[in-house]
Amino acid sequence: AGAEEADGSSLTLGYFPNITHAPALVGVQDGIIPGALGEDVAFDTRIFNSGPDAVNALFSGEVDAAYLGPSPAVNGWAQSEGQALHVVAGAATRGTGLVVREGIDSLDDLRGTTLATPQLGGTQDVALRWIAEEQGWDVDTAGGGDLSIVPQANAETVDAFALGEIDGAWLPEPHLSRVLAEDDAHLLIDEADLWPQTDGRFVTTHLAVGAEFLDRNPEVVEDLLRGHIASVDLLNEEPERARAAAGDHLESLTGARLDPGITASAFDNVAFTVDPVAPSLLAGADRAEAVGLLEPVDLNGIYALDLLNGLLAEDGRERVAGLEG
Amino acid sequence: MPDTDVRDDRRRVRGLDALELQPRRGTGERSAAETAGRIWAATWPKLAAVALVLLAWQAVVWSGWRTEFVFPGPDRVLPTLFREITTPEFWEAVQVTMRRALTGFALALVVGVIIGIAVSQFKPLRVAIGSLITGLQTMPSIVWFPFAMLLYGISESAIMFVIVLGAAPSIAGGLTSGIDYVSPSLLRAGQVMGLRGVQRYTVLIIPAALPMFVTGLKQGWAFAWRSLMAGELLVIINQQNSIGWALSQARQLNDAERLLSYIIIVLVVGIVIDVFFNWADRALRRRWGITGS
Amino acid sequence: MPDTDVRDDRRRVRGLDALELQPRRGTGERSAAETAGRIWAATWPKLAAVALVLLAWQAVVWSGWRTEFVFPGPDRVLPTLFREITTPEFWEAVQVTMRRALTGFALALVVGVIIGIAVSQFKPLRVAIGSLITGLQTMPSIVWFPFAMLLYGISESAIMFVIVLGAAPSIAGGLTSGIDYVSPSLLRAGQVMGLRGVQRYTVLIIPAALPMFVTGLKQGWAFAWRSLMAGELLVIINQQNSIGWALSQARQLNDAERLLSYIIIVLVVGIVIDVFFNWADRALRRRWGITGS
Amino acid sequence: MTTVTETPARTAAVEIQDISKVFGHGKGAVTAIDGMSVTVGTGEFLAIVGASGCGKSTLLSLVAGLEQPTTGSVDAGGHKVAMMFQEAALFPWLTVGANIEVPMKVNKVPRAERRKRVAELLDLVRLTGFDRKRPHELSGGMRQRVALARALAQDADVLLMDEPFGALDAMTRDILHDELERIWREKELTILFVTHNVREAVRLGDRVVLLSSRPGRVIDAFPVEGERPRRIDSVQIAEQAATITDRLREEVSRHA
Amino acid sequence: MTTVTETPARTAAVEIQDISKVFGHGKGAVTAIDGMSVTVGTGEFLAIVGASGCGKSTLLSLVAGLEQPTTGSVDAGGHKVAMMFQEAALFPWLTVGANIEVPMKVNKVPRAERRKRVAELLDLVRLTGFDRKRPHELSGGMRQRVALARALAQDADVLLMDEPFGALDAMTRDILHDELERIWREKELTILFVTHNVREAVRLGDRVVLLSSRPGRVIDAFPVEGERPRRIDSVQIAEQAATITDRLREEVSRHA
Ligand SMILES: Nc1ncnc2c1ncn2[C@@H]1O[C@H](COP(=O)(O)OP(=O)(O)OP(=O)(O)O)[C@@H](O)[C@H]1O
Ligand SMILES: Nc1ncnc2c1ncn2[C@@H]1O[C@H](COP(=O)(O)OP(=O)(O)OP(=O)(O)O)[C@@H](O)[C@H]1O
Ligand SMILES: [Mg+2]
Ligand SMILES: [Mg+2]
Repeated sequence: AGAEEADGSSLTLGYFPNITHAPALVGVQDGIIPGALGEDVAFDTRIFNSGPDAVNALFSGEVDAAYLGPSPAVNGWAQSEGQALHVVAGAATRGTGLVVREGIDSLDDLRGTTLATPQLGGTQDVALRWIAEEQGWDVDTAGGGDLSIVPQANAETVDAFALGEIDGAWLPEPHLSRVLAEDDAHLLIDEADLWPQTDGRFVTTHLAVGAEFLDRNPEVVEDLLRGHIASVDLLNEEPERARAAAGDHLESLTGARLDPGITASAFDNVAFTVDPVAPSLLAGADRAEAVGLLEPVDLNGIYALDLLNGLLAEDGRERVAGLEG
Repeated sequence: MPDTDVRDDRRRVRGLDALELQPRRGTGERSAAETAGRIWAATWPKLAAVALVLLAWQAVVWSGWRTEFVFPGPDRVLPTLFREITTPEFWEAVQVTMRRALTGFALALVVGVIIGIAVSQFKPLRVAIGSLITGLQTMPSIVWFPFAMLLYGISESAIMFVIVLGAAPSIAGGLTSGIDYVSPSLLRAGQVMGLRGVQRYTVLIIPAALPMFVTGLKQGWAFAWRSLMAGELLVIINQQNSIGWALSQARQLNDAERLLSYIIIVLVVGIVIDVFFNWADRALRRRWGITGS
Repeated sequence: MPDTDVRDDRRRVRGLDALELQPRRGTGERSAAETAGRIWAATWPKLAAVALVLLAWQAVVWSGWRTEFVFPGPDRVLPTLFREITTPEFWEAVQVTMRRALTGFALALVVGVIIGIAVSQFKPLRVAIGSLITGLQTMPSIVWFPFAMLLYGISESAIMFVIVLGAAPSIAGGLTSGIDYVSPSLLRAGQVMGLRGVQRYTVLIIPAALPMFVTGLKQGWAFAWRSLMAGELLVIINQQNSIGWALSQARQLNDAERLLSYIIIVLVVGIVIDVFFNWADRALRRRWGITGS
Repeated sequence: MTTVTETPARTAAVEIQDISKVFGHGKGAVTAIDGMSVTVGTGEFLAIVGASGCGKSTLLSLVAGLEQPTTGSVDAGGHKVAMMFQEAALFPWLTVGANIEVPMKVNKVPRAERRKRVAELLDLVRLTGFDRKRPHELSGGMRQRVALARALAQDADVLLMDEPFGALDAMTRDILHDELERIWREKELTILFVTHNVREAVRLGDRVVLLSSRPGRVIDAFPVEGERPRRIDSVQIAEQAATITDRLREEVSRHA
Repeated sequence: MTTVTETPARTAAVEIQDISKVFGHGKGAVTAIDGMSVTVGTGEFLAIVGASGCGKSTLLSLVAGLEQPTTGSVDAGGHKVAMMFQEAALFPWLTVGANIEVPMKVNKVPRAERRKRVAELLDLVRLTGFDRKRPHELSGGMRQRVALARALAQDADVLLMDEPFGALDAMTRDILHDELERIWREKELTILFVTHNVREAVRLGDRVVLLSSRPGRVIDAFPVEGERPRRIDSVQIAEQAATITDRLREEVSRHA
């Protein structure tokens, strides 16, 4: 679906082969999303490995909608000065935390250790730096200071932890469950504990739509949202069946089935909701600013939740809140 | 007459001595035994190498240097490998990847040859973009993807674009070097005979530059393949699995067994292609009268 | 006497004609004007190329083909570039990367030369691992990381390991090809003169193989640099920023302006290195009496 | 400046006027040729002799247009020029037959015709049946003969030959002398023939030009008398050769 | 099967027994040499003549150990063998001086000594002052002379020379004949000397061996009479050369 032909006759959805993208996995596997779009809209998918690639694809109109983590969504919003995309729904919350090796039992023990985060300036990275800041530790972006924070890819982190190269890592699922299962590690901080203001919820995955596509084809986006809501509901109402479907889809994408134990534990740690938990995005951006990683970004307008709220209202459900003011 | 016979016998005996020094030549067609011997000579070192590697690998694993799920031994990897290659999906992936590799390489070949000739022909062009070509070559494929996507969208063409950008410089570079090193006496001979324009290239320059060109092709293949792998791991196109994607997924999931399986597969592909290039190279050298050391 | 003068004059006039055909030789030292002319000839095509590229780029941007945040023009990228290169951090990053590149390449050179000579010397070794070398070359750097980490942890050594694995095969391959194509008549001359062992290599084989070897080095550099970029974007080591890291960050943040800035920087580095290789190549050809076309 | 510009009656095919050739720059410069003028008539067989390194090959290169004179001018009057180099300079990747075909391909000779001429030429140089061999499978003298065949295949008006028979035995050389003379007659070629064998020069040449060394200049020119075909072992040739050799010896010893 | 195994009184330096050499396999096989036996005495100067392509270069390669005979044996009795190839085979990346130094480096001659000998040898081949030039800056004859200097620098007992003076003018060749003869005398070398110039063969050789072509065999051997140093233009040499040339001519025409 090139940018030129955004006439609503087709929709290309991007997502990752990852448990936190389960609404997409289930929705595609069980035909919920294509079903919601109807016969007239050609549905296509693109599977990405990383957020920036997906954002790039949104930028150039290669995909019309994509499931994204908060950092890529914010970056995309900031880089395009608010022109490229809108978040139309939440998809998943929670599912990250700081795992550390045995012997580190309190925050104070972290001093002098080496910890990994998935990406410099990413939500997990910001969370860890935020904690360090609160403790009054001196940390820099190049891995130095009282606490050495090294950004590296999750796969590398898992290996590095197993080899004793690092003392802990702030990881998303399913890497989190994997480390917990395979190494002598324990969860020091569940990220949910950092978000008392949102009842422990914080955004992990969004559904974002290209701004132009949204402008021209609101009805297609509405159908997409319908499918998305159905997928999320399925995940919450029939977890067994939905998880099996997600697992099947993952296997077809990655060629391998994850260890069932790890999958189960990962699913348990993630919660699926259409609420984008807007305050957590705002607070995350504030924290990033506070630790000096992000230029001030005006997130006003990143959410376009009217369609979602309309659908929720149809079902008589509670509205979700965006950023007001 | 008896004297001749004796001499003949003696000659035969000496001939056997000579046989030990080098393959006996000029004795009519080669026998089946000889052919078998040659195949054996070409095979045993490879088999020995494989056996040695497997043994060493297993030994390292048994030594308990690293835990099994970080560094599994052949006892675990080989079954995984076998399981992989017996699925039809695997062969589809191989097919997709090989098709991309070959078309991409063919494209890179055309582009590389045109650029190589143009650069070695026009001096200002060489000064202007000669170094740029190597510059492009040093660019990691990953940075090309945003551009590829801008130009072609997420499509096969985008992957082709990255392959061409990766491989064409090597091919062009090999050709340019080859052309630069064409013996001046052959160039003079060509000039006197009135070779000009296209004919000058087809009859003289390209054949004379072939040895370096083939070396460039080999390098170009390696670049093409690496670029392809980098491209395939970014995104799945048209729901088609591929080797690069499988490799990256194995890595993402820290699935050491599958990762090693796919490494072996990539190695095997690389070796098969190299055997082909070597064959071309040897044929070339035979033609030129340069027998291998 | 007057007759001779007339002839001399005529000769001088004809000499000027000849000058137009080719640089006048044998007329003592070159004048400053000539030197300036040569520098100009070596520079203007490059400047023209840069100007052309910038113009075309800006034109594409002005045409509104893509929005500015996807594909910013030079008017936005050049200031960003300028801002980057005026920070001390940038120069530290360049220093870190160049140090890694050069040490890695030096290491790859040693390993490549040893392997190249060993392979071209021992026939069974060539049969056994010759193709494996190309096989290794086709392996994307990404798959080496788990091994690098297994062997060296998160350290400079891990990056060196990846560079060597990337570059050494090219260097070895270039050397092997070069050795394979040494003219048989020179080899025979060497044999008769009793060149053997190390001396055979230092006096005959290596110099004779130099042209292809240099081509291999150039390719090796490209591989080394690409592997380094891939290595640097995986992890920050010892709190050191680097070009590869900056590149990957720009990509992570979808920051097209910084990405393009760093692409330009990588290109410039590549071009500078290539100029060096070209200089070596030309010196070589002058020695061999092969004057460029 | 002893420039001998003896112009024969016929029209000039190659006009070499007051040329000089300097290799290299500055201190390392070598003046290979200095102030040489020669006029070669159409249909003339000019033999050139001179000490080793006196600039004979350089002269032929200048005539063939492979190098530009530093001063002076060379004018081959638009004639097609073929050259046989001192080294055979065959294309190593082509068979003997294909090598000989190259100039015919340039001249767009049809395929069948090419085949025929290759066979004829190989026959001429006494290498029948060698057309599928590659240069590296030939002996030095054979390669030289293939180069001769290739030069003849070019169908040029002016033929430059740089020691073409140097690597041949006396017998084969005699045969090729006869053949070359015949072709020269039949096709009315103009030939510049460099040789170290003064007898050979007298055997074949209409005129023998003697060059001095470092820098190369024409120091003498000897018109050759005697009806063609001459016999190389004839007394007349021996006598003339002796005269030229004496002159050459004088020149070389003047330099040593 | 006319194998001439004329053994001179002195002990053998090179013993060639009943060798044959076949190039290639199957249908394309070429028998370059078949059933040849020659014994070269220590200190003998053996000249070898034969038609182009008869296997002279191949024979020298076999003696030098560069090729293995298909049958038969070649025994150089442990002597050090130097060879001057038909093509100069200089290392193009080295200067003339460095080229001549190569065999001395092999023999571990000290640096200063090397320099001195290079100057001497260049003087010998009349190329004084050329030591900093590169091969591509030399004329064909000059390259041949550098190759001669390099071969002499090897300090071998047995010297194989493949048409060493083919690209030289008569005068330079005469000088080098004298020099070669002097060195041969002084160092008591054994020399195998291939040439197409029968006079040269008679001028230098103790014995002239005549080879037939395809396959190469020894068909005749002529001991050369006459006190040394002989003059190449002497009547005696001319007569002997005529005899040998006649024999050669007979042989070549028998083949044609
Ligand atoms: N490319 C070159 N660079 C420098 N000097 C050169 C070059 N070519 C030839 N010369 C010099 O020019 C002179 C004449 O060389 P040329 O090859 O013409 O001699 P020649 O008469 O053909 O000798 P020969 O009979 O030995 O072949 C020699 O002194 C040689 O050193
Ligand atoms: N490498 C080879 N492969 C095939 N045939 C060869 C090879 N080398 C030589 N020959 C053949 O062997 C024969 C003898 O060659 P050789 O070079 O010994 O001749 P030669 O006596 O030195 O001739 P010339 O006087 O022309 O140099 C020739 O017929 C040649 O074609
Ligand atoms: Mg010459
Ligand atoms: Mg020979």
